[in-house]
Amino acid sequence: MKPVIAAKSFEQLLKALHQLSSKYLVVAPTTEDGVEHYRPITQMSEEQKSQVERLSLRNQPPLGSVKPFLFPDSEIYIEFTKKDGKLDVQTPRASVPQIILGAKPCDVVSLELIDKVFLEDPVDGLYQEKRDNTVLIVNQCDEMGANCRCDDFGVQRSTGSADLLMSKDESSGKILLKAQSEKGNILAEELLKEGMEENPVFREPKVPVKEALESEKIQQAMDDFFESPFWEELAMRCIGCATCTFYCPTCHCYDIRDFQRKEQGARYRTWDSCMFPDYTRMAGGHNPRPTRKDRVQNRFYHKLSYFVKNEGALGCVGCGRCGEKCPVGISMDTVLNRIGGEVNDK
Amino acid sequence: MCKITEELQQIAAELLKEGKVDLVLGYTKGEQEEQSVPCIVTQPEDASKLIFDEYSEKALSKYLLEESFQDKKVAIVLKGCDQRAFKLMQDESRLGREDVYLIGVECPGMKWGEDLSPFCLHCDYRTPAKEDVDSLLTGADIPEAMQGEPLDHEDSFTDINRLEKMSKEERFEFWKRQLNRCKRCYTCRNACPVCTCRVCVFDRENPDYIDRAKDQMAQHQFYHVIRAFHVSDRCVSCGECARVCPEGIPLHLLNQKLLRELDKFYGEYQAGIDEVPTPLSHANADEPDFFGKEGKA
Amino acid sequence: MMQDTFEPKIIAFCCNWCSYAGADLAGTGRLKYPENIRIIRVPCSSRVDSALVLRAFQNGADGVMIAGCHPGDCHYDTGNYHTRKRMMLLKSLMEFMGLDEERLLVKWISGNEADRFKDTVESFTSKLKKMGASGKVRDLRCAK
Amino acid sequence: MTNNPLMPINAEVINIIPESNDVKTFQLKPEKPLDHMPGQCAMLSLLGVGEALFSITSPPGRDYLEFSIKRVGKLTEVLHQMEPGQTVGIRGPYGNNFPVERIKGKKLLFIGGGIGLAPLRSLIQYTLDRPGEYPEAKQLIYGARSTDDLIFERDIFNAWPEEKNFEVNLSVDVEAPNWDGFVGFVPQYLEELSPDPQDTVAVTCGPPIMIKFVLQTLEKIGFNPDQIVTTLEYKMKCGIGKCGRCNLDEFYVCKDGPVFYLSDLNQMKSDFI
Repeated sequence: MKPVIAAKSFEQLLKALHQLSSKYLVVAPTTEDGVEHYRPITQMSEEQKSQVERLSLRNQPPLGSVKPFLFPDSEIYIEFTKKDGKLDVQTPRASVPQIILGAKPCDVVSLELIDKVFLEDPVDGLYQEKRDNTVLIVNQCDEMGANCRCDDFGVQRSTGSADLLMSKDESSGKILLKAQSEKGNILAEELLKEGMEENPVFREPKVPVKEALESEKIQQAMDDFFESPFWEELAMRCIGCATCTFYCPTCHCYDIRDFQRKEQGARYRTWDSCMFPDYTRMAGGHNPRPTRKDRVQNRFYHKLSYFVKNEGALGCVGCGRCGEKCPVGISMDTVLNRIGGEVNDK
Repeated sequence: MCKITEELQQIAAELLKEGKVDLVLGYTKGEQEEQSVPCIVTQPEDASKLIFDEYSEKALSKYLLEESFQDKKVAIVLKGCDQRAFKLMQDESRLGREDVYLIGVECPGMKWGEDLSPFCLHCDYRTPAKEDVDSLLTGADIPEAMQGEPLDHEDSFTDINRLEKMSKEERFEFWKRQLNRCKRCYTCRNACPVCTCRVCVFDRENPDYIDRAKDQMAQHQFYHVIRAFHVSDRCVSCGECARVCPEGIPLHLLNQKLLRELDKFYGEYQAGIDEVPTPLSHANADEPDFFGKEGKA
Repeated sequence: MMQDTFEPKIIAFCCNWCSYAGADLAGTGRLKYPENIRIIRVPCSSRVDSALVLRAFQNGADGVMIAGCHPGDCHYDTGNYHTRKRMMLLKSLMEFMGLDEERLLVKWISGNEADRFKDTVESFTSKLKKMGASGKVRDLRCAK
Repeated sequence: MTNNPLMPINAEVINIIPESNDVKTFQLKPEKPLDHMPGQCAMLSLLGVGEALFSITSPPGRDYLEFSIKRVGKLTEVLHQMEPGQTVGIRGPYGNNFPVERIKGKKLLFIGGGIGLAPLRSLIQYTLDRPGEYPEAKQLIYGARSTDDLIFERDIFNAWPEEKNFEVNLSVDVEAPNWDGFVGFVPQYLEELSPDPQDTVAVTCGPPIMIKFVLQTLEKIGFNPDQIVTTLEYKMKCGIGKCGRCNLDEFYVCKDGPVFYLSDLNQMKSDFI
C-alpha cells in the first residue's frame, strides 16, 4: 500500500518543506521579473513564495525546466592547484539531496530521456549522483497549456519516475501527495513528522488521453524528408541563436573547458548548443556542419530521427518551450506539420 | 485584411510573376496567437501568405547578409526602423542598394504584450522615406496613442530615469539580478539588425575570455557591455534585443542609455537616417573633453 | 581587508608616444611613485577598448588607468579624441550598471610630465585604497 | 566522487621523437594500461589547458602508447613544449578499430596524407607483426606537403621498405632537391599507380580534402565502396557518445567510428566531409 499524505494547504506543504531545507535543497517554480524558473525556496522573497502554488499546480511548465538541477549549465569536475611544479587535484564535493516541487510530467519524461543517454554505459556519474539524490514531486496536468504538445508525445500521463504525485483537492483545499518510490516514501515519512497527516485517498486527476505519435513513423517520415527544400527555407528563417537548445529539457550536449589563473584552475563541463557554428568547427578550420541548414537539420533530426534509432523514443516531450521562445517562431510543429503533410500526400 | 497586406500580396505576386525577384522576404501568420513570423515566398501563388500587422516586429534586413540570400534577387518588407538598419548596412558598404527591391510599409506600432512598444511610442520614423524605397505602402490603422507627436525619450524609456535615480548599489543589484538569468544564447546579438560583424568576437575558436563557466557574472557583464557598446551609436531603436530575450532582460535600456549620452554630448544623431559616419566612428578637437579639466600641467 | 594594509592593483595603459615616455622620465628622474601600478604600453590610448578595460577588472585590477597624449598632441592626430569619446561612454555605462566607474581613470600625460605621472598614480592609488578592493567585476571561474 | 568517465588518469611522457617541423611523437606510459586496437583514439589533456582526442599510432602489445601530434592549437602548442618525465592526462581508448578480421587474407593498400599516417601506422605495424594472418602484398601511398612534412621517416625510408612484400610509395606536393619520388597530390599519385583492386582493401586517412579525392579516385580505378575503409575526424569533447557534437546521422564518430567503410558512409544522409 502506497502511503498518501495530505497537507492542509499548499502553504503548509511549503512550510514543511522549508523545515527540511537543512537536509535537502528544495526548489520550486517561481517568477523573477516575470520570468518563470525553478529556484531554491530558501532564496525566495515572500512575493516569490506566493507564486509557487500557482506555478506548481498549473497546466503548463515554467520557462526554465528542472534540467539544470540534474545537468547544470556549468559543472566543475576537477579543481586543481599547481604550485612549485606540484599538482594538487581535487574533485568537488558530492551533490546534496534535493527536492523538486511542482515538476511537470513533460520534465519528468525529459529526464527519463536524458537517462537513456547519460545512464547508459559508460554511466555518467556526475548526472547519476544527482539523479539518485533528487526527489521529484510531480503534479499531473489535467489540461494542456497554450503551447503544449505533450499529448502528441504521449507524456501527459507519464509520471513513471515521479517520486511523489501531487494533486489538490479543490473542495477542501488539501494538497495530497502519493509516494511511488523509495525516495518518495522516505520524504513522505519526513513530511508526516513535519505535521502533515495521512490521508486515505489520492484524487487522481482526470487526464484526457490522446493517441501519441508513433516514434518509428515519425522517424521514417523524417528520413524520407531529408532532401526536401523545406530545410533550406527553414534555415533561411532561423537566425542561429541557441534559445531552442538552451531551454529544451531533453538537450544534453555539452562542452568541456579548462581554465587556469596563476596556481588555481578547474576543468568543467558546460552546456553547448548545436546551433553555434563553432560547436563542430575543428582547430584546423574544417567544419563538417558548415551551414545553418546543416545545423537546423541536425537539431530536428537528432530529436525526431536519430534519438529514435539510438534510444527507441522521440527526443522531444512537447513542452513547447523552443517554439514559445524562438524569436522567429520555429517550433517542433513547424516540422511535424510538414512531415505529417508530406506523409499523407504520398 | 488590411490595406497594406492586400497591396503587399499584390506587389509580391507581380514581382515574382515578372521574374523581377527570386524571393520576397516578409511576414506571415505564426503558429501562436498574436504572432507574425518571417516568411520567404518564392512562388506568385504563395504571395497570399504574406501579411503585415502589429506583430511583424522581427527586423528582416540582416537576413540579406546571410549566405543563403546571396546571388538572389530579393524583395524585402521594411518598416521605418528596418529601413534605417538597411540604410546603415548600405552606407557601411555591406550590401548594394541595386541588388534589393525594397517594399516600405507604414508601421502601425508594434505590440509588446498588451501595450505598444516604447520604441514605437518614441519613434518619429514609422514610415520609410519614399525616395529610399521602391514601393511604399501606407494606410495602416494607427492606434490613438501613436497619432500625436511621438513621446520624448525621457517619457518613453522611463525605466532609465528610474534606474538613474537609484543608488549605485541598487543599480548594481538590479543588473546583477537581471544578468544572472542570462544564458548567453546570443539571441539578442543575432536578432539585432545592426550587429553585423562578419566574425563576432564571441564566436572565435575557444576564446579564453568567454565560456559558460560557473559564477559567470563577470562574463555576462563583459558580453553585455561589449554588445551594447558595439551597437551603441548604430542602434536604430527597433527594440528587437529586448523583445527576443527569453529571460526578459531589459537589454534595450543599455543601448538607449548610451544613445541618450551620445545625443546629450555630441548632438542628436539617428543611425540610418542621418548621414554616416556614425558618432563613434569619428572624433574631433571640438568635442567636450571630460578628462582634462586641469589642463596641461 | 584592512584599509591601511590594502594595496590596490592598478593596470595602466600608457600611450607609447606621450604617457609611456612620461612614466619613463619619472623613472629616469628617480621620482618615486607607488608600486601598485603595472604599465602596459599601447601604441595609442585609443587602442584601449571596453573589452580591455573589463578584462583588466575581471582579472583582478582594482583600478584601470588610461593615459594618453593631451588633446591636440596625438601622434596619430585624432586617437585621443576617440579615447575620450569612448571612455566617457564606457564610464557612463559602467555607472548605469552600478559598477564603480571611478575605478577607471583617463588622464592626459605628455612625455615631459614626469611629475604629473607621479601625482596621478599617487592620487589614484590613495583613492583606490580608500575605496577598498573591487569586487563587482571579477572572473571567478576558478576562485575557491 | 562516483565514477566519472570524463576523469583522466595520469600518463608519464617517456620519450618524445621529433618527426617534422610541427609534428612530434609522444611515447606515453599510463599508470594503468589501456588496451587498444589499431584505429582507436584516446583523450589527452593538460589541466588548465585543454583536452583533445588523438589517434593511437602505436600497435597494441607495446608497453607504451604512441601519439603523433601536430602543433595546431592551444593544447598541442603546450604539448610540444613538454619534456620526458612530465605527466599528461589520458582517458580511453575510444571508438571502434580498423576491421582487422575482415581484412585478413586481403591485399592491403594504405593511403595516407600528412599527419593522417598516424592512425594507419598502428594498423600497418599490427599487420606486419602478424605475417601469418596478413600474408598478402601490402602497399603504402603516402604524401605530405613537403619533404620536411613527411613523418615516421625511420619507418617509411628504412624499416618498411625492408619488409617483405611491402611497397612504399612516397610523394610530396612541391618539388624539392634530392627528391626522386613523386611530386603532386596523393590522389594523383594513386591514379598514376592504379593498384589492382582485386582482393584488395584500401585504408585511407588524411586531411578531409584529400580523403574526398582519394575516395573518388579509388572508385574510379575500380574499388568498390565495401573495399574502402577510412577514418573520420570530427571535433569531440567527451569521447563516449554523450556530448553530442561528433554525430554523423545517428552515429557518433567517437563511439561508432572513427573507422567506417565507404559503403556505410554512402548510406548516410548527411555529408561526411
